Amino acid sequence: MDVLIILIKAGLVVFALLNLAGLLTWAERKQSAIMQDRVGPNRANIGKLTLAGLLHPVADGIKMITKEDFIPEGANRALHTLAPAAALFPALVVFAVIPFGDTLHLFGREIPLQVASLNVGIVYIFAISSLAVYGTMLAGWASNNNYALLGGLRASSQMISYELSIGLSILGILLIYESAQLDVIVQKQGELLWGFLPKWGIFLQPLAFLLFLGAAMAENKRAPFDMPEGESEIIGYFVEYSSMKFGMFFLAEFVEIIIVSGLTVTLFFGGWQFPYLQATGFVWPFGWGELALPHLFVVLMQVGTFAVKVLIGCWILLLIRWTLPRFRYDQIMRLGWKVWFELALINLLLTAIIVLWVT
Amino acid sequence: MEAFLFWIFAIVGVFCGGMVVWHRNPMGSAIYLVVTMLCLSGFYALLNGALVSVIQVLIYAGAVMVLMLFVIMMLNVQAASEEREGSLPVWIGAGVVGLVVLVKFALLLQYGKPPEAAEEFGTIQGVGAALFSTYVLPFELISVLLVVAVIGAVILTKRRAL
Amino acid sequence: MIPISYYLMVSAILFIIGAIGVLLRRNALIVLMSLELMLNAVNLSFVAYARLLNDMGGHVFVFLSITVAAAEAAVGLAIILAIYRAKQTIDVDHLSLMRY
Amino acid sequence: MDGTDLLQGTAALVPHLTVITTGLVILVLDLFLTSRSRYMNEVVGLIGLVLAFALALGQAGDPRLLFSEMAIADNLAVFFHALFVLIAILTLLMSASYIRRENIVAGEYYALVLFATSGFMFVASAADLVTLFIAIETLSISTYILAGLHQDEQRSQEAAFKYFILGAFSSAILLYGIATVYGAQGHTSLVKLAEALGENDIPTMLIVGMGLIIVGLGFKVAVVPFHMWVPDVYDGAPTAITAFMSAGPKAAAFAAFLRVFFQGFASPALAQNWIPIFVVLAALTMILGNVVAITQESIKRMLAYSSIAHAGYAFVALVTLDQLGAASVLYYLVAYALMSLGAFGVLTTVAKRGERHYTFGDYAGLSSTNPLLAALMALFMFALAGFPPTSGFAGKFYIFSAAVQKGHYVLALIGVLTSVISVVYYARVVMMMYMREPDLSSSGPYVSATTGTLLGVTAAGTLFLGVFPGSVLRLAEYSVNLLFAS
Repeated sequence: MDVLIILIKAGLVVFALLNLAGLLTWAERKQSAIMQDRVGPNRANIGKLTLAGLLHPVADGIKMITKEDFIPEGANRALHTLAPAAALFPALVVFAVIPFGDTLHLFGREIPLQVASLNVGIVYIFAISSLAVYGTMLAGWASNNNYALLGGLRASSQMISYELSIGLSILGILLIYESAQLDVIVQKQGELLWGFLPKWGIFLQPLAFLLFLGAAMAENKRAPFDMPEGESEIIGYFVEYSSMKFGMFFLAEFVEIIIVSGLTVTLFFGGWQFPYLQATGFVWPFGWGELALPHLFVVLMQVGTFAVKVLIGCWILLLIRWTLPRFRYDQIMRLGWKVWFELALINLLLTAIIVLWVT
Repeated sequence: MEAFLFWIFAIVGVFCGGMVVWHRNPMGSAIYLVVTMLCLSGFYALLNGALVSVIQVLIYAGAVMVLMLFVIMMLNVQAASEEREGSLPVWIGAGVVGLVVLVKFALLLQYGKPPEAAEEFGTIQGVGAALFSTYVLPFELISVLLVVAVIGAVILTKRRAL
Repeated sequence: MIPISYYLMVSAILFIIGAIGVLLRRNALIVLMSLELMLNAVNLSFVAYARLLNDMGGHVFVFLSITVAAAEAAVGLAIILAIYRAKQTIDVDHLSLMRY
Repeated sequence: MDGTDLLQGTAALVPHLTVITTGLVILVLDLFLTSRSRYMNEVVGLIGLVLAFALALGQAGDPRLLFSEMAIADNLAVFFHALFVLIAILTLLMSASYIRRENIVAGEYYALVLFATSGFMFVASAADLVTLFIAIETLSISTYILAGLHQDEQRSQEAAFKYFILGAFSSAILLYGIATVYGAQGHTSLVKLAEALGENDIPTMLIVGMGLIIVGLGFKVAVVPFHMWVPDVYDGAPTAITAFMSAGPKAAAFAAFLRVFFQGFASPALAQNWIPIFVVLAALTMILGNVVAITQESIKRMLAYSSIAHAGYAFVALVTLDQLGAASVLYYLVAYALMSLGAFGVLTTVAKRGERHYTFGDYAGLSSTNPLLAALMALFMFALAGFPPTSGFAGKFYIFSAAVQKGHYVLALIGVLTSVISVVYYARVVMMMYMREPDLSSSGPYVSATTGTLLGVTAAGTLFLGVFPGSVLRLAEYSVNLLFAS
């Protein structure tokens, strides 16, 4: 029974991730169209039904599946096939440790709304996301194409460089909440600072938030960090891919947006915490009284809060992607090693000193 | 369940370990080595070593092997040797010697089933407490080693202006 | 429950495979990978013993040995790169000094 | 473990920390030096090392366990620390003009020498197999890099590679041995090991682990049959580093042997398992090292094999497992470090820029072009061969008498016979220098002030140790006392 519940939760998470990723492709095109004063996708239809272009992701999916699957001559077939899977897999399993709600009491069972509560949660995230680089490296190498190889090298060195900053910036969070378990971290973000301010990560670790967001965007390889495969100008590591294999790279990119947003929300914006909402209902600050709410309603509200926060996060990421110009490659590397890394170190050091001083 | 996972990891791990040594192309070897490391990480998880299991993935699969792949890509050594390195009799001989050693070793091994694991066994707290109390000296000593490795990696690969 | 001996056996098998690789292979990169395989095998032993003894020490050793392995890999790759630049080969047989 | 423990531990490790800090200072300082002020590297290094030497001597006294029994501060450690710092000082003196001539990056070079030295020192003060392993790795990785620092020479990089592969291979075996001992005993403390193994049965797995540790450390000491890396690595590495490697890591590995086998595995029940192995290893090492050395055409390679042979002599003393044996190992290590550094010092000057002149022919007529240098080289050769009144004779005398006292007559006989064989190739160098006409087309070797100092110190030390052997031997006996206190 327990296994069944976990499987259901995992299935739901993967289902939500993949669908949201599909929707995001539409959102991105619409968003860019709005920002560039265009109409955006509006042609795909069933009869007269266009749904403001919402059918485009479906059409794209059909197109991807039915296209010719091409493997260039002299390429390593096995690795060429393995690469897209290696890119998509880490993106999908990272979400396993992100809690999307508090414990649900249903039919006398306690169901934590999280696929797996690991003691080593944060380290697990580091570990899995460090595997993401294999997809790009293998794709670049296995294509038997010099441009793809260079793209793969660019992409992987960028990812390796920013991985350090991600890790170091999260360590500050780990120090403050004294746990590496993500559900505990979110739990602790429900506490109040000075009686009214939620103890969200962004209030306690503002610098870490900026560093994390920047580094995570660089990990994601999207503008302004899209040197590895700038669509319009630079040939990237998956140039030799077509059909659904290309689709998997594409999907991985959008799933990663959701992951970045989800992690940011979980670590810095209180996860599923709604301000002042406790397990029993609202408890207002300054002794302004309480508002009791039924359990199911509270849980639904928490899950809803998490979903809304994640969606807002995704939207902001899209905005950034269409606003900022692209960095030059040497600028990316210099920023990563000479600014981001040092700032993250300083942040960690300061946090450690303050934590030691306070306790 | 544990037995099932153990045998899966054992068979896949040993097979891939063998392929690391047997494969002709460094890239292939590297991929097999990554799989072996993931299997070992699985073993660690079975042995209640949550932290080492994740660290194994993080450092070995995520950093060391990535570095290795990076160098393979940079050198771009295509399927290096056409014929098998070393003659077949040598390989078979080495295999036989290895097998004999293993059988001898197996006969010596008499460790039974493990006891119930302690409360904090293998968690971040457990490992951290040991690392920063009893083993703090080796831990600090490692930093010298890392400085040395950094110097070495930089100085050996730096192209000097002549 | 699987007896600890089984884990140790897997560890020994991997160690021997790695040792054979170090001694017989001629491609410097694969030799390096075989070395990593040997160190990995030792780590498995450490974790298995730690479970048997219910002692955290074994996990700490794994920690330290992983760090050592990473440092060794970095230095080894640097040396291989330097040799490749000078000779355009990483075949151990093509190195004049390399006769075991 | 609380704050005072930490402070006490740190205080006892001050010599190590001084060496490490000096290395870091040089590393940073080097960035600010111009080619004219480059000598500051050596100056800072020497100041730091002399300070470390003084601080190390100040640690003498009762044995203390530090950092939850991870390290130990006792007289044995003090003796080794002094030796290691001395080796580092002499290496610095040898390197000063050498690396300028060979165009080797100075800052990193000295920093690595110092980090390696700190590794030696931690080996000597290790009270736990884990500390021992990390320390051995620190010194090994430093020396791999140092061996490859001669970037204009491909042979140097190849030497680094070969050293690296076999060194890492042996480290893996050593680590497997440590894992097995850990599994058999439940801990890795050398101190507790000695106590626990007093009366009880010896688990078979412990013996397996011990065997693996012998192999792993055997590679580091380069006893036959684990010696195959030595000739090529010593040959390819920069000569100053070859000298450093023949003295430092070798002495450190012997320190490890003393710590592990004289302290940890010293109980009689265990000792009867490892002593026969040691006997065979020592015999093989002495025979092979000396016999193969005869056939060498390059003096550098000849000295490499001679270094293998000398490891064999020192190994003879290890089989005795008594006070005289341990003390004679210490004495021999000091003596060999001085002889070897001196001989390699001569080599660096004769080799000239580009390091091409290593054959016996290059030494033809050295007595007429540079009589003093030839005389010093002759002294070192006689010392290595074991003629009185040099330290080489006294060292061998102590070792063989320790072996005879314990009834290892065959081993002592092999030692004496191989010493006689060794005269052949050492005398060949002397004959070359004194009996042949010089090749007048090339200029004589240039000896810089620092190298001159080095040669003077090592020659004086070799003679002093030979004429007054008791002085150092008494110190050595005093240092090893505690190993046999119980």
